[in-house]
Amino acid sequence: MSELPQRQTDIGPPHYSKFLPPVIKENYGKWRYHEILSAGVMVHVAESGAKVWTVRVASPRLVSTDFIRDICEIADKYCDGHLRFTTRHNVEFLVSDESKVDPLVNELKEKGYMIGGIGDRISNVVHTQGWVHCHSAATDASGLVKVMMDELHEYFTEKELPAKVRLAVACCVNMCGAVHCSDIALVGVHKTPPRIEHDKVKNLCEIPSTVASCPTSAISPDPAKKSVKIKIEKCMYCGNCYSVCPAMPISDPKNDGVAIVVGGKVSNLRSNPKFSKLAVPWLPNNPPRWPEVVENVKKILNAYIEGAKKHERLGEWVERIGWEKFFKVTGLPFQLQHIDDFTFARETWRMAATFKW
Amino acid sequence: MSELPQRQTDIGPPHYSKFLPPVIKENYGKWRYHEILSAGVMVHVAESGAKVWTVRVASPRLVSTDFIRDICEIADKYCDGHLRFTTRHNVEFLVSDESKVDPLVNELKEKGYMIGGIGDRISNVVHTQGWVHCHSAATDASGLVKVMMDELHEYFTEKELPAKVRLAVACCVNMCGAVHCSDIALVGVHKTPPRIEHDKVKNLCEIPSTVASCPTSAISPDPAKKSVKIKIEKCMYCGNCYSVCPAMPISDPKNDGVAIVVGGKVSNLRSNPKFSKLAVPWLPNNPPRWPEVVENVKKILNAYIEGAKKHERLGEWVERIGWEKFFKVTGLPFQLQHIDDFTFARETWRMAATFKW
Amino acid sequence: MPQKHPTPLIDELEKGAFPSFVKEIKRAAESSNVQDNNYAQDLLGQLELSYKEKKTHWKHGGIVGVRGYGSGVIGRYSDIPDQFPGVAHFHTIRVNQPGGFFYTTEALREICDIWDKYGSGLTNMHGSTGDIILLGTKTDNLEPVFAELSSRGWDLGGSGSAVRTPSCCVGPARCEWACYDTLELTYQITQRFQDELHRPMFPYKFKFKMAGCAVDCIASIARADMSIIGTWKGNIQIDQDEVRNYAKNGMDIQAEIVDMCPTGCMSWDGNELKINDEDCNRCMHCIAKMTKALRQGEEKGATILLGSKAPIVTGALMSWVIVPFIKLEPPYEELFDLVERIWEFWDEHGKNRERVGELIERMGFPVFLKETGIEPHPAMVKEPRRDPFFFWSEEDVEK
Amino acid sequence: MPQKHPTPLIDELEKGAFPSFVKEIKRAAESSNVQDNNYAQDLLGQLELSYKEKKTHWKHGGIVGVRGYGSGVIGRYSDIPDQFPGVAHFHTIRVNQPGGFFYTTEALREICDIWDKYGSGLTNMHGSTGDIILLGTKTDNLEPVFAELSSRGWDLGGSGSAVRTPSCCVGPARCEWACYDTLELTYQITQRFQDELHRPMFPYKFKFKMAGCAVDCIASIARADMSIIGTWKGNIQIDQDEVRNYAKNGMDIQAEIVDMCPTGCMSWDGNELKINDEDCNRCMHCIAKMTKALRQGEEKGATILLGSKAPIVTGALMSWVIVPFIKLEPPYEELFDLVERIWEFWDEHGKNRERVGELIERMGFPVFLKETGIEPHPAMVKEPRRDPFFFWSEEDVEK
Ligand code: SRM
Ligand code: SRM
Ligand code: SRM
Ligand code: SRM
Ligand code: SF4
Ligand code: SF4
Ligand code: SF4
Ligand code: SF4
Ligand code: SF4
Ligand code: SF4
Ligand code: SF4
Ligand code: SF4
Repeated sequence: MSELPQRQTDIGPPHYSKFLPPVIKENYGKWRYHEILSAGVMVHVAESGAKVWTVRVASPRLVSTDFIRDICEIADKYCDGHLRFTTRHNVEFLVSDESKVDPLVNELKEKGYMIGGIGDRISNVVHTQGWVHCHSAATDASGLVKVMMDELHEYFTEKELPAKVRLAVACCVNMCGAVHCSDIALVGVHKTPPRIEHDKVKNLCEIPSTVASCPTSAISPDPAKKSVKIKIEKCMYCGNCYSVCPAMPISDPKNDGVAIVVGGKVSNLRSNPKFSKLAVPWLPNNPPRWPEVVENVKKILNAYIEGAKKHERLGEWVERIGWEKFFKVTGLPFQLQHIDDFTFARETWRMAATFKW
Repeated sequence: MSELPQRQTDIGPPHYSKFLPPVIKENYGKWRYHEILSAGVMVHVAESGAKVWTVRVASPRLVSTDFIRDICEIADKYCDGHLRFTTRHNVEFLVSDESKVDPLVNELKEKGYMIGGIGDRISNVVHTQGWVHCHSAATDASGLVKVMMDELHEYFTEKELPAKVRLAVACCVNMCGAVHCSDIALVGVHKTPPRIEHDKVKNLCEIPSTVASCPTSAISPDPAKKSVKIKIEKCMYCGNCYSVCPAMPISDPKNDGVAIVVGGKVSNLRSNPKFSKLAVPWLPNNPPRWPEVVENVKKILNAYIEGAKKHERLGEWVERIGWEKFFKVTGLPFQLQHIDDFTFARETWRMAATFKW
Repeated sequence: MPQKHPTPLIDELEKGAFPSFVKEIKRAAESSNVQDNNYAQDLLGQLELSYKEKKTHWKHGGIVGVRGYGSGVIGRYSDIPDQFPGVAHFHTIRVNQPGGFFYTTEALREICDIWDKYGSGLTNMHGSTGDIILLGTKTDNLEPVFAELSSRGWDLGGSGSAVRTPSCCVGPARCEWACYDTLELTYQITQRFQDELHRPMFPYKFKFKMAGCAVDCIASIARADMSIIGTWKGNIQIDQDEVRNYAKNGMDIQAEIVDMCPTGCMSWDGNELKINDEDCNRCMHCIAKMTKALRQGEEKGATILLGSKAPIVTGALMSWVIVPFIKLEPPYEELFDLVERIWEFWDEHGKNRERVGELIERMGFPVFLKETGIEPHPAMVKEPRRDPFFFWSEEDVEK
Repeated sequence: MPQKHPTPLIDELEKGAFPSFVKEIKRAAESSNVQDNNYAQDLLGQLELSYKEKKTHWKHGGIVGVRGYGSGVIGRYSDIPDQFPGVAHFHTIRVNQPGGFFYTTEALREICDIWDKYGSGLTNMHGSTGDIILLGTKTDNLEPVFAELSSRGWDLGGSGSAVRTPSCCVGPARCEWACYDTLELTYQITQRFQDELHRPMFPYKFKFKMAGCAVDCIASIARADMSIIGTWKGNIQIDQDEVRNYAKNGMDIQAEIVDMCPTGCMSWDGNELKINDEDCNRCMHCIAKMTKALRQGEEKGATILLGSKAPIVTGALMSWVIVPFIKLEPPYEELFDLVERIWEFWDEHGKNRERVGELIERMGFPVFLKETGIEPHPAMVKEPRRDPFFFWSEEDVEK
């Protein structure tokens, strides 16, 4: 370690200006409009007339340093050593010279990169750590992303949709992805309460904060055992106690599974941002390819494609036709679990005599 | 008391069929359509071609037996001894013979009855007991109805509105009227916490249920005094404790007043039934004619008349233009009290970047 | 009897166009029909004082009633009986109104006569739950009034933790849109639950309101623990000639009907009105505005909704759908059975002063459905839950 | 290095069209650039086991970090280290990304080189908060990695009860709709709050996300305690020729634009597009769909919203408006001042693990406004409260 350089603290990240391609620096804040040229290529035109072409490729997000070196090599060749990532983890090559666009696209294709994600399509999937890195995961995130996108990749590379469809995956209800406001999203869920490892509680957990962590007040102290106890019928398996107290593992391979939520969005276009709502409460964790999950996602997506108007996001479509119709056209069963019995109960029950048959 | 007849129990009300006018009995369930002929007259036409004319007159609801005798006399003359009341407390004369309609109308006018309330107008005001009969009243209901309707009576007798405008008055937040779902409604409110008459608590009140009655948990037992205490800063003056415990009077002549809520409806036409929302949190109790209240009601009604489309209820108009615009066009000040900090807080805060300047 | 107390403030409320309740009180105070004018006289005096002091002068509660009943009378006492002895007692009697608020003048006069004999001569026609309110008498007169009324076929309405007097819209009696017989059902419910109406034994009050269609002229969705709202299945029946008549007579069908249809399921080409009935949510707008041209679908019934109430304690509730469609024909056993299952649930779990809607909110709508044996249906929700937290049962879990 | 563990299950995830993360792990497991391939090798093995057993094999937590910082590293340990010693420790390092996620290849290679030397050779580009995630190393390597990174101008991001790494949309760098400089503000916020970012001292995490306009390409309204969303005042600028061009090129302006405008404030007669700007709520739909023809109003600024978070514990929150309009130009003192007032409120009242949005919900939005000195404004609510229960202050009451 003798050769270590002098550490610095509190310097913050490098200033972005060091990394901007020249065309962007010159036209910073002065863009005029853009045009989408294909599923993976768009051009932005500045007031000055200057143009920058963007070529977007998919990334699995969990990438090796060699992957990064590969894309750097390409960026050196076509983009004077500049590139960026998107907020959904795609890679964007920024080209200021029109003549380099086609060669870049060709080389990317040759090398097997997946070009697309621009416009009214499915873009990359915001997701989380899963079994690759998290102690809390009820399912694997990267795996679910892969199997979904393997099925849906044509909506990334070519096929157009009524509007953008944002997918997300979170491996537990902490929802480190954007699951709670996505068009279609998967979330790993439990179906059984945590187990209490009484001998470990006193070392690993603070009893009052463990008790306080439970949203349904299912947990109470168990002074005899110097531990806690759970009122099982109150537990809704959220796992928040496990976040606070490692001695309360909740994972249960037989019963952990995947829920599908739909209809969320974050943009303000047309309708307000929306929360996702529960479409399928539970599907089995069936790795490596989760066929039940993929099938249900496709069912929902296809119903949307069939039914939505141009520019209508999935949630907007459902709200137009009504949720009762959503269950009808998708054929998904409506279950007790769909009915809110928690924070938004009042808002979501049908306080009206109107609904569709 | 010797002459008292034999009492009966659990017989229920008389069967309605005893009271139906013949034309109604004959065409019961076989009406085909109706036409509104004027503000106070409509005709219903049966499948059979039979017709019944309805002439509606306003009632103060709090009426003397002599008032009832008066209308009975009229009903005898024109309606073969039949009449009905509406769900909003108007009187309806039902005429089966067209030739009697005009004479009836004329006689009613002569005698000073107010004919109207049919169609897109203001009808009678659903209201409550107030100082005339209730211990809980923060204001008087009948008085408020009277002063409002004195100003608005032309909307009962002639002038048309974009749609029906339903008014209501409740003398306290128990809201025995339909205030919580009315186009424009008044409700008596308090602004100061209850006073505790400690000496009376033990005789009049059950401590646990008094403590439990408080929605904000502001009340706790005061064992020393064998009474209760209130955390003043938590009290939102709902008066529920007083309903349960008479030793906690909350009335406060200086600070009791009237709130105006608007935009509710119960019908399912077009939009779902809606709750009323707070427009003016407090106006002074200024009997006998509450000029501040009347003025604000008119302000709101006029803005509605100005802005609404045909068939649009007040709440539908506000939702179309947005509540921020409502405050702008009415000129009502927006205050901290308008912001929900209770049950519906999440639903009502603006979780969107869109609003109007 | 000349006026006992000067009333300069409330005299102001005799002025103005709208009929005056003060004038009515004065009529009762002066009427020769009324046996004891002191009620109304002292009411005037006490009311004047309330107007002056801006506060009520009624004492809190006081349990009075008629023998064998726990409900139907609201006890009320003046807090300054020395000043106003006429209203020292001023109890109201709730008389169960006839369905649809229809009367013969004979029946009304009968009630007036009884009330003039034993009470203030003041009434509310009607209370906002629907009762005939006889406004103000003393404790000693309660039994006589009841004997007089009940012997003539009238009974008391509800109060306290009981079934409250059911009420309904005018329905089939004079309305073309009634999808079931609101008057008959109201009568049958009232009769069936006489015991529950007169003898409070619930955690809190329970109200029924019957509306013949989604127009809801009885405000059932806002003011009844159980709201029964008529509806239909099948296509809206269109008379195209009448549609064209409306257009001819000046209706802007595009703007007033088609553009206001909440589901966007209508279209109008200037000649023909089309409805995509599959998307219609039966809101009643188009039918109400074009009653000659449009009629409801042919299979009639009702939607049952549960739970509405005023805002105390945690904000108002409107009733929500628990049974999307039910045929409502005598003897209504399916409905009564449902009501009883709901009450059982409420009895078992309800806290004191907890309305059934509040209870379901506290326990969870799914729990309610499970315990009452009602199948979940998408019509019960406007949208599914947003959070990923929900319960499973033993049978859903793999061991 | 050849594969240590057979991985039949996850090998299935090398198949299919979409780029494979399993392939990436294998690359790191085999790469000669990576100094210690055991990390990735054993990750493959443990992941295969998770796929088989359907459960995670990571232990809960474990506090590790670099000297002087309380955040930036997520400690992670295998629960079966004997089987997979390469991932016995497998901590992630969060490196604060540059604004807008722009890089030079030089900078990226530098990071790769450091990571290959001290870590697994695996990364997330990027974490969902925005950091560069260096995925997996052992405790002993944390200080060296940090020394290498920081000496080259990189610093760690946030974790724990601290400011989390702020992030932003591409904004003015490559977007015509940025109403303020999202990259610069992100940089300035990050710099200003370095201490709060590296040394957790809040009740819980606090995230900033900067979106240049209401399109919100950084999902700020759903995923940031403070969401700063660009907007404007003044009329939308219309180039009618370009509007007609869109029409000519096949856009159905009525259906796609006018009918989809949420406020109904647009009209199109086939030749001219009109906007009643007074009614526009600046949703961005029309502008986004007709970027050549429509431009935002000229007075640019932002709306500040507060409070979004994931559903744990009582359901998700989206951020809501607390400042309808603020000009955002360096040195941003007004904004920083506001942030500090908010943190003071949070510090004073917040419970452990209580996000600022949850706190405001618990204490009441009005209380928050009063204590932080923000004036109430109708833009803060979608609608006013429904219940008639609300607080007054001493000064509102007559004594
Ligand atoms: C590159 C990126 C910003 C960045 O800093 O990285 C970006 C870039 C653009 N977005 Fe975005 N958006 C980006 C994430 C988002 C997000 C955030 C997210 O998905 O988590 C959203 C919100 C999604 C949501 O509502 O759930 C988003 C919702 C939009 C929309 C609104 C779509 C809608 O109808 O609701 C537009 C406007 C449009 O498509 O007409 C838009 C438009 C655009 C434009 C056209 C803006 C411009 O003029 O440059 C850019 C290219 C469009 C495209 O990709 O189709 N962008 N865009 C992000 C690309 C992510 C990706 O790899 O796919
Ligand atoms: C007589 C009465 C029923 C009864 O059993 O007594 C009644 C009778 C009719 N109502 Fe009603 N409604 C009656 C209370 C109501 C109520 C209840 C209330 O106000 O508390 C409502 C719900 C109000 C609300 O939504 O807040 C009500 C909302 C309607 C509507 C829906 C208006 C809307 O656009 O939302 C219609 C349809 C229409 O006007 O086109 C309607 C239509 C009708 C029709 C046309 C029905 C018919 O075909 O006979 C009747 C005459 C209309 C009129 O008065 O303009 N009636 N109507 C009630 C008269 C009360 C009064 O004295 O004014
Ligand atoms: C007489 C009447 C008002 C009127 O002038 O018409 C009335 C009068 C009283 N109501 Fe009511 N309520 C009356 C209809 C209502 C309605 C409307 C309805 O039934 O359609 C409501 C709103 C709907 C609901 O049930 O929620 C209503 C909601 C309340 C509440 C709040 C209940 C709740 O759960 O939120 C209370 C408070 C209580 O129960 O302690 C209450 C309590 C009272 C009491 C008994 C006062 C009390 O705290 O004990 C009032 C007696 C006043 C008096 O001295 O005469 N009253 N009350 C109505 C009954 C007349 C009738 O039988 O026809
Ligand atoms: C790495 C990352 C997921 C990813 O794969 O990208 C992540 C990973 C973890 N998150 Fe997260 N969160 C990550 C972004 C998010 C986001 C999205 C965002 O920031 O935009 C959210 C939702 C927004 C929000 O903040 O609410 C999010 C909401 C949570 C929560 C729930 C917080 C809440 O208040 O509801 C927890 C639970 C907790 O704090 O105990 C959590 C906790 C965790 C922990 C630390 C697990 C734990 O319980 O201690 C995870 C560590 C996983 C691991 O072993 O690496 N993470 N977490 C993201 C951070 C990367 C980065 O720095 O760039
Ligand atoms: S969503 Fe849950 S399991 Fe997945 S990374 Fe976040 S905390 Fe871990
Ligand atoms: S899993 Fe959630 S609901 Fe169940 S005991 Fe733990 S914290 Fe409570
Ligand atoms: S609203 Fe309040 S004051 Fe008025 S009658 Fe009902 S309980 Fe009494
Ligand atoms: S008035 Fe309401 S909030 Fe105040 S102490 Fe009584 S019950 Fe509680
Ligand atoms: S609710 Fe329907 S059926 Fe009853 S009176 Fe009103 S419109 Fe007619
Ligand atoms: S009843 Fe309502 S939803 Fe159905 S067609 Fe008529 S207006 Fe549309
Ligand atoms: S949020 Fe607005 S400014 Fe930022 S990239 Fe998206 S469209 Fe452009
Ligand atoms: S920005 Fe939105 S609200 Fe404004 S005119 Fe365009 S579409 Fe309409």
